[in-house]
Amino acid sequence: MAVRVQQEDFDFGAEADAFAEGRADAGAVVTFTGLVRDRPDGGLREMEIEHYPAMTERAIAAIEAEAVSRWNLVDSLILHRYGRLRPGARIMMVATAAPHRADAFAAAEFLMDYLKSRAPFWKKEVTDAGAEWVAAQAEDEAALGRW
Amino acid sequence: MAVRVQQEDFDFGAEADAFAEGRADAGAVVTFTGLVRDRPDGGLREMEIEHYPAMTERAIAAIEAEAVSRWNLVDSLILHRYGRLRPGARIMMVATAAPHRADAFAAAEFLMDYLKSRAPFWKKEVTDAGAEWVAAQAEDEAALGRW
Amino acid sequence: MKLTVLYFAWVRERIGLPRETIETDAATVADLVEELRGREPRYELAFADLSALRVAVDQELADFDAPVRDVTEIAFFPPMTGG
Amino acid sequence: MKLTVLYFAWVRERIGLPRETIETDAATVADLVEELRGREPRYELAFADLSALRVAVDQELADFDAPVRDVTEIAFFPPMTGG
Repeated sequence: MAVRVQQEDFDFGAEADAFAEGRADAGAVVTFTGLVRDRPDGGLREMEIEHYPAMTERAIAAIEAEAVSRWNLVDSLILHRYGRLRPGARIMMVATAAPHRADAFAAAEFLMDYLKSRAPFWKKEVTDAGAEWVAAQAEDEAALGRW
Repeated sequence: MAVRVQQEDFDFGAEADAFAEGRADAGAVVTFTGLVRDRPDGGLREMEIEHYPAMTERAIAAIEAEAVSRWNLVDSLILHRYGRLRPGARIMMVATAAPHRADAFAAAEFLMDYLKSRAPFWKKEVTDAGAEWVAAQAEDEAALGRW
Repeated sequence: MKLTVLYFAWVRERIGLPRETIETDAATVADLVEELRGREPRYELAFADLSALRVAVDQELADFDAPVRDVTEIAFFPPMTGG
Repeated sequence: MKLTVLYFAWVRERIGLPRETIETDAATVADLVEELRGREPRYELAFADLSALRVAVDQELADFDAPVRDVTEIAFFPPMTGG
């Protein structure tokens, strides 16, 4: 189990590989990676991610502990960046390893749903026209209801 | 969209990285990796994966086409090995990229459910006590019902 | 009519060969299975329980009542266990 | 009682500072919000719609009726948008 919150970029392939490597106890490894999505008009200059440092790691660790208590996992990893990111840049990743694929998938989706709405990060989109805070989506809040 | 069926090992990290790299159109990338899981008693010597070469790629391509028609995906990758594999070795991976995470997750789970029960692969476990074909699980067949 | 018939996994092991060419007048896959069953005990054993078997006709999954006319390749195997 | 109060995202921008120390006798978070609203228009603007705000008390998500007694840090921010 690991949680990292950092400004620096991370090497998705190397992280995914190290996480999955030689897990004879697992069988199933799921990763999710979130990238900075450009606006449909291609006009995104950058995305700024603000966070609440004193709260972030403990909030994520609590979400992870909940996942571990619900599913049969052998490991998990949560990595989230903050700062100013370009379109296409990596924002975050989660990885789950489990004996069975259903657990690995469910835990990864649960982690994503909770990170999205319960970890103290806020995104701001900067375009040539100005900057705008990303609004929370009703569907993201609704997604929590399924767990 | 890509399908590869091969005997050789693959570099999960490099594949995952190349798949996710710079996708300003995607936002969400999900990967699943299946590894050879050891038996609870640690007695698995190897897993042999047999397949039906003339049918495999077209069966997988049909499953992939179905996923593309159901979800808003910008790309997908399916890679499956055959031959003799050690515990912990990589068997296969799928990757999906989508503008929204719900599509990326659903498509990856759909691909896994169908690959499991509709692509012509058969697993045999070899232990010191002998060799045994892995039986299909009722839950794997049942999983298809949700799509 | 000449057909290539393929066997995979334990079907292949029970019959003792991976493929063979068969001359048949079977109308459906089920008819072909009946014919094969009558050949030798190893075929009877392999085809003892059709519910444990799957069939592909020209590399597409099919039912046992699928017609065999104009077909070039039929494969028998247990339920798949990939992924 | 002395409290550290933090603001994030557009709450920080509207109030114009990321944190401040506040001397208060508020019993609940809602009381503290009322106090802040009365200070200056920029606070009134930031706290205009409580349904658009979230609060953390000592780094745990809390409700607006949470007690403030023995608390050292309260943070106000919009709904999170991580992931």
